Amino acid sequence: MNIIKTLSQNKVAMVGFFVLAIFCLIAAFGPLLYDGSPWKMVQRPFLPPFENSNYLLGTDTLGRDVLAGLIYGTRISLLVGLVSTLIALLIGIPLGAYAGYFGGWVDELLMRFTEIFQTVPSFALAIVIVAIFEPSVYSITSAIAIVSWPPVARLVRGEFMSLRSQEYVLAAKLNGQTHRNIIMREILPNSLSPIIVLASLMVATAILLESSLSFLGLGDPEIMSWGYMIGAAKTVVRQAWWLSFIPGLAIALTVLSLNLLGEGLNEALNPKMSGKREN
Amino acid sequence: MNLQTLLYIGGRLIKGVIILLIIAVFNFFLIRAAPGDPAKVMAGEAGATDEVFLQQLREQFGLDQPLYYQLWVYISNLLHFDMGMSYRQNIPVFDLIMDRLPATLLLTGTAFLLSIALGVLAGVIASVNYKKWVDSLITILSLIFYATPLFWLAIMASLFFSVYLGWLPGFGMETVGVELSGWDRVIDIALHLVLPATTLGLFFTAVYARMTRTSMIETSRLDFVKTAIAKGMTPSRVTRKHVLRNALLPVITLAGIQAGQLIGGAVLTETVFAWPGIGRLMFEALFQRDYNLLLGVFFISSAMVVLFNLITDVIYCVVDPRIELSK
Amino acid sequence: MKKISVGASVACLVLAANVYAAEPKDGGAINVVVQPEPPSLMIGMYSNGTTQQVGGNIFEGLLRYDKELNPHPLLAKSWENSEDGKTWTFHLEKDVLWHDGKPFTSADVVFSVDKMLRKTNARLRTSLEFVESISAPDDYTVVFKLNKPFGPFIRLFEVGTMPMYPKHIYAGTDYKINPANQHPIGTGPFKFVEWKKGSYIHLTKNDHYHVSGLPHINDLYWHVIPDAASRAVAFETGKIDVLPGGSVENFDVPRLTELDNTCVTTDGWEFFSPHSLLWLNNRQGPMADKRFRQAVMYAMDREFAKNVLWNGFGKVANGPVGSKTKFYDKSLPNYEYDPAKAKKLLKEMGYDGTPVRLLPMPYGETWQRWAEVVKQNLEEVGIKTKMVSTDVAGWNQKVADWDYDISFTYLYQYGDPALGVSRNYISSNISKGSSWNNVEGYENAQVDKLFAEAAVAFPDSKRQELYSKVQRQLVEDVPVAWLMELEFPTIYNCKVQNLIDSGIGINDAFGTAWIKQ
Amino acid sequence: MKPLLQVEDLTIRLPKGGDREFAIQKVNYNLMPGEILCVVGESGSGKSMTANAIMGLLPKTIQVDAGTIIFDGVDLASLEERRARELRGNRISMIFQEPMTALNPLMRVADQIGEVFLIHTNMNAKQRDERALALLVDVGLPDPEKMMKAYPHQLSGGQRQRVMIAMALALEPAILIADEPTTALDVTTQAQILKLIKELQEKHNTAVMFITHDFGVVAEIADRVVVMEKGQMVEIGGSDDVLNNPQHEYTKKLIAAVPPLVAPHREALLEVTPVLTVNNLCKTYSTGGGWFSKARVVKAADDVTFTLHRGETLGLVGESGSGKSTVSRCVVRLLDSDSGEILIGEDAIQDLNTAELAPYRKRIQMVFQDPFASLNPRKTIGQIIADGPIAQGMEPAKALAKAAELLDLVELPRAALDRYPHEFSGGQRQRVGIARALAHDPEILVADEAISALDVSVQAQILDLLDTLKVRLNLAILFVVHDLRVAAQVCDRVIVMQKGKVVEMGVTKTVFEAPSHEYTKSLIDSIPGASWRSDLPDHIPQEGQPEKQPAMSSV
Repeated sequence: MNIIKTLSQNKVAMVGFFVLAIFCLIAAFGPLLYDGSPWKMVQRPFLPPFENSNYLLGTDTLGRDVLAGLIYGTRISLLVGLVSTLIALLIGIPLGAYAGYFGGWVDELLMRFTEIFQTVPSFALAIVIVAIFEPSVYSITSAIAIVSWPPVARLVRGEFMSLRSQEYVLAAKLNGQTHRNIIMREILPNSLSPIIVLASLMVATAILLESSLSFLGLGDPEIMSWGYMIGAAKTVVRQAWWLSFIPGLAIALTVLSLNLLGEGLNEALNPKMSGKREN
Repeated sequence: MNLQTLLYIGGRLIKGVIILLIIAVFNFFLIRAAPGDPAKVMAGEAGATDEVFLQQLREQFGLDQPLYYQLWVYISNLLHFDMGMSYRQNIPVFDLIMDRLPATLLLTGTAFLLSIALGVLAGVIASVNYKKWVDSLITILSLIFYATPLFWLAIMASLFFSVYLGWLPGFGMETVGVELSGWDRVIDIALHLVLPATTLGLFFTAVYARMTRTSMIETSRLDFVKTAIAKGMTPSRVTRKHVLRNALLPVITLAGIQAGQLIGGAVLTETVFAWPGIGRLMFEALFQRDYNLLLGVFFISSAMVVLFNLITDVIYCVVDPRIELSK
Repeated sequence: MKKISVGASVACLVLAANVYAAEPKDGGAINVVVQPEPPSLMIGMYSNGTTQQVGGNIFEGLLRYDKELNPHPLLAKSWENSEDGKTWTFHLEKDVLWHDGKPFTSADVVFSVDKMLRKTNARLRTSLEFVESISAPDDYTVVFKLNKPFGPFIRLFEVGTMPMYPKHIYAGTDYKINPANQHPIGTGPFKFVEWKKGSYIHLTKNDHYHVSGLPHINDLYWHVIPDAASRAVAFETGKIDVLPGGSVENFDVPRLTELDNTCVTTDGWEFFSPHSLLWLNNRQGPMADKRFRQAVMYAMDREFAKNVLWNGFGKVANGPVGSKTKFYDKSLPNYEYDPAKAKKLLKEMGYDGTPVRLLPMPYGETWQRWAEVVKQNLEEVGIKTKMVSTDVAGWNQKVADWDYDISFTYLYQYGDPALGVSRNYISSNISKGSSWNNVEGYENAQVDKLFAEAAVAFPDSKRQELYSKVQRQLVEDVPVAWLMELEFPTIYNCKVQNLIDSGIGINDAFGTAWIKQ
Repeated sequence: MKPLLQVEDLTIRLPKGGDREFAIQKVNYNLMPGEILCVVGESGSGKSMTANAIMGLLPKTIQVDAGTIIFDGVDLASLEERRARELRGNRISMIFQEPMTALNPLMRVADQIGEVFLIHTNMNAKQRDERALALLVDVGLPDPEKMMKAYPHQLSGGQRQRVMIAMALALEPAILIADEPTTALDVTTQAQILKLIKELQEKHNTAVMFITHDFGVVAEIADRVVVMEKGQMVEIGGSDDVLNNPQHEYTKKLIAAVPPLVAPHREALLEVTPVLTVNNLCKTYSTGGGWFSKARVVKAADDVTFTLHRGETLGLVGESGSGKSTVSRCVVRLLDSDSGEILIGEDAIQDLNTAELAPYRKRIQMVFQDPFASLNPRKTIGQIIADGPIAQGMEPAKALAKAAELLDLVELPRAALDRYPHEFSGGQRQRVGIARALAHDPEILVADEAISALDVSVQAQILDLLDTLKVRLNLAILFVVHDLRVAAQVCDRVIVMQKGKVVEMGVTKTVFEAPSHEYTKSLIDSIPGASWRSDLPDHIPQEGQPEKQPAMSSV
């Protein structure tokens, strides 16, 4: 079961992969190659796209270069998406692993804890957290992470519960392996695939969340992000639709490609397309 | 329902209450961590101010008390179903929320049912035409709706249908100024409901569609489906009587989770469409540091989640004889 | 005794306001946007902009003010001032009824000013310190005795500052939580009907209004629409007739004003003449240096802001007093946009590049954009600027606790420097905890002295002289960086006639407005 | 007499990339009215293909390539779907291997049976229920009224299979196809179901196509036999001929691999040194038990006592739920017993904590049932075997070297060391499992159903291997097994368990020839084809040539 191979045969997933790759490249090198600050007022406001070759995508409400904004935005959107997902995994995996592996009261305790976070409406919670710790990349990222780890924990828990009674795990016990070893080397590697799939979708959700927050005016004012661009353009959507359309498109594309990739991974990693579902 | 089931539900409710209390405490501290003294906010809004005025306000809100005492007061009030007064509006929080809750329930409820109906339908159609073009179409569409930011969709929708076409009202919950009653009113509200409910629903429709599809395909590979075919049934009957019902089980679970989340999750839609729901109430309360109100909204929406989870479990056990609630 | 002014009737004022207009018609309803939803309609208790807008049509003050800020009769039909300017006598309109049918008398006036407002209206409280006593010799006469001839006294009677409350409802109660606050009772042209929280406020015609023939409108709906775009949509789809100033994002204004059958006016803000400025925290960092503050003035392209962000409405401010406010000095020098000069000044003072925090005003898109523009301007002359983001609550907190370097704000001037300007510069007004006094921490004994004298100087010619002096001094010191005299265009459906006819605009507009069929 | 069903030159092609081109190729056989035709073969022999083709159960990707299936003059292979449907469940019906999953969990029994009438007849609801009830009586289900309303999960495996049969025979079909209908059942239940099928078949004179891998079953019920190997039909004939006088090599090998039901005579051990002693072991499970519901308690091990000696193979036999697995897992401390003691040598280990247990882990090791689940798919064979010793403190290099030797010992190529489990067949994996267990040089080997997941021919090889190893390493083996034929062959002594209790214990020969306990008797009587191959003496299967080298696809 060579994942890369199976995946590379899945055209749709590959499309997603390449789109994503392009965005990543832009995020990595765009700002270096494309000079011009996204904040500098360079041209008359509301310059439509494809009119001025210097500012291909036109200018925004203050006459700032949209393309520049888009390029810088790519970086931050992806960064927020990835980092928050990473944090969520760092919280969710251990919790789920311990709950699922040891079961009993450990499980009870950890799951109640998780339940609390699942009970508070997540978007509302995110809003409050960001508002309270003042909008900044850090607060936004952590807020997103905080509201998105519970599904990870539940998924991992489920995986561990089903895997811990697998015979090769029992064998490892009989070998006198330590719990740590069993968790890290026997069970975790075998529960990775659904986690990877979930993660890819989480990044997508995170990017959406970030944009939603910025849309509500809870973005980091120091940083040009797609969400900010839409938020800033929402009031002028009537006279300059492209200002919200372009970043909106960017978001949709990224999220879409992430989902395609996720789907692909899912089919590659568990061929019976056993759609793992949380709790 | 036998006694055991009732006992189980009772147990679940008790657990739920405990969780809610923990959440209440958690929120209490979370919100108190916010910079910005509510008294100052109100003072700020009230133009020029001075210490005397601030002190008045603080006393009025009991903010001059030490924190642990405030917590104690809050929780004990909560246990008497008293959520306190809204700082800003001098009205009991409970009234404010109950004022808004119906609107939210109407919006989210409609969106919810809409999305389930559409989503499941789409999912079934897709799975029946597995790997055919219909399938790909539905999959792609649902992916797209899943990927587009909700608020963006909302703005576009209100622009297009309300402004350019002028077919539907673009904001509010009912036409104000004209006194409507009976069916006229219902229809009026229904019209106002269309745009927000659809935009909110579309996202979840996508989710359910994908979920149902996967689930259907998995189920159709199970043994009892073979049995059904061996009985000589038509494919459509196999799908309806055997595959669908079993495939819906995971969908129910998911639906349960989201039903709860929807209550607090409609902030964006409510904002764009000026829908007078509690999502917005919370948003406003947050920026006015109307602690009691904010806590209230959180509490209610969390309670909703607990409730919905329980309902889901009950439904689940009704649909699936294998599940006994006592387990 | 000589009468200083004798009131014409309000009706005259109306005619004066629109001689050209056709004969007013009765009837119809007007839909207005109210943004944000007010916390309460108790004007004078809450001075939120929207509380004023709605409440001003329910409650009334003794006087009204035209666009030149001259007083006109309302609840008081006439008044006179003694030679020494220390005694003011007001003669009230007879047979004025509260919305609950009870008669309005001098007792209500005394109660409102002496008891209730002293407690509830912080801003008025400071001015009332000049008032020695308030007495009611008979049911329709009220006498104010001042300890000094307080110049701006005659401008205190606007409804937002000194509304009349019904004594028979509030006397002896806790004003803040009196149930009547949810169902206000005033003497105004409109009566409160219902307030659907989060949705709309409904007022209806007061049939027993004391000015004969008014109001023309039957119903008044104030709609709560939280999203700016939706508000614009609402106006376009005809759901909304009036967009009060500042209720749509400025970026929408040009488009909306171009819609046919749409009228726009910037009138109706004269009394407040909102004055936007940057608070520079004089206490700390580079802001402590006058040259730095001047550099900031030179660095900012305020014309750009005016044209791009405010659609050319308003006027670049060149001093502490707004041009529409009394005792404004036209001859003041102006700080032109001159980055080079700014750089030079910074060099002189040896600015070491210490970054300064910029606190935008959390009042929506325009202000956010403006902050971004200023940030860009400052950085272009080499001032490291870090944008701090915050919500209303955080903003108030930070400013009130002096935890900022540069912060946006705007202040009402209330028609007279003694009411709206001095509070922002006199050292006696430095007190932590409020976000509306001298928060920049500017201290200048001479300025204090000048303001103090000017407030009580008599007659006006004397005041003018003193105020000119103090304005020059301030413009030299730049305690704060003045931005613009804001003008908030009111956009409305042209069928609405005679909408704005006073210096407080929308706040008491609808009593005289009418709809052309 | 003219055949009811004629399969002629039937060829079914597998999709590209399969391990062979055809699922079945040029299969020819007839099904006579009222006969039971057994289609025998190992997994992957394509024995079910024909049946699936008949019932239209072939996956979309697999199509009939050539040949015909003639039934009543029509060719089912090419018959249009609508007409074919009219036959299914009506003239031809089918029952499946997994009673647990073959019924719709959300539908009452009555409705599932009723459905057949609903589709093929125009009975009204009342009539349908009556017929359904009658059928439930026919298939001998207890308390039929109650059964009608029951949901599948409330029935035992055997009962479900009866329901399936009732459903299949509802319209008295001409042909009943039974695809491994008893494989998933316990031996006693199996006997009953076989009996039932035979009865009904005689009663209604139905022709039965019975697909199985178990020659015992064949011997029990078959009139004629078809033997399949890798999609080829290698032999066909009357059951007696095929069973007792097989012509084709493959058939011979298969039959030889079936352990005869006579325990060979075994020399008693010279000196008896107890290596494992279990005294009064008790273990109860409590399932459920929420806040308010009270848990139901199952006694999985009830006062179990026995001793295992060096060099001895002790069989632990019983049906599912008898508690044999529980006991074995308590013994290796994968489960904690409630009471009683477990001694390795002289030392009681039942209460030791993980650390204290470590030294004993080396001495007692386990071989698991499922060769696919018992190896970590993410590790190389080398790691899998070496992990144990490393965990016990041996340095990696040495451990790996040892792993290599162990591979020799279990007759696998050393090349396997850095291959991954999925590259090996079931039998090979089981060898790896054994090697892993031996890596600790244990004294005791617990084999938990170690061969039940394997095909007969492979079973034989693994049993051989275990036997050789036992002798060479002088191991003591606790052999948990449900297949009494196997037990009879490999065990010195056997313990028979029922519902957690030890009902009989003794020397294998004695137990099999003169069972003292009723339950033991019934078990032995239930063994299918008990009469067949009960006379071959001391014939331990040897012919089975070792499996071919690792196939690069997972089987």
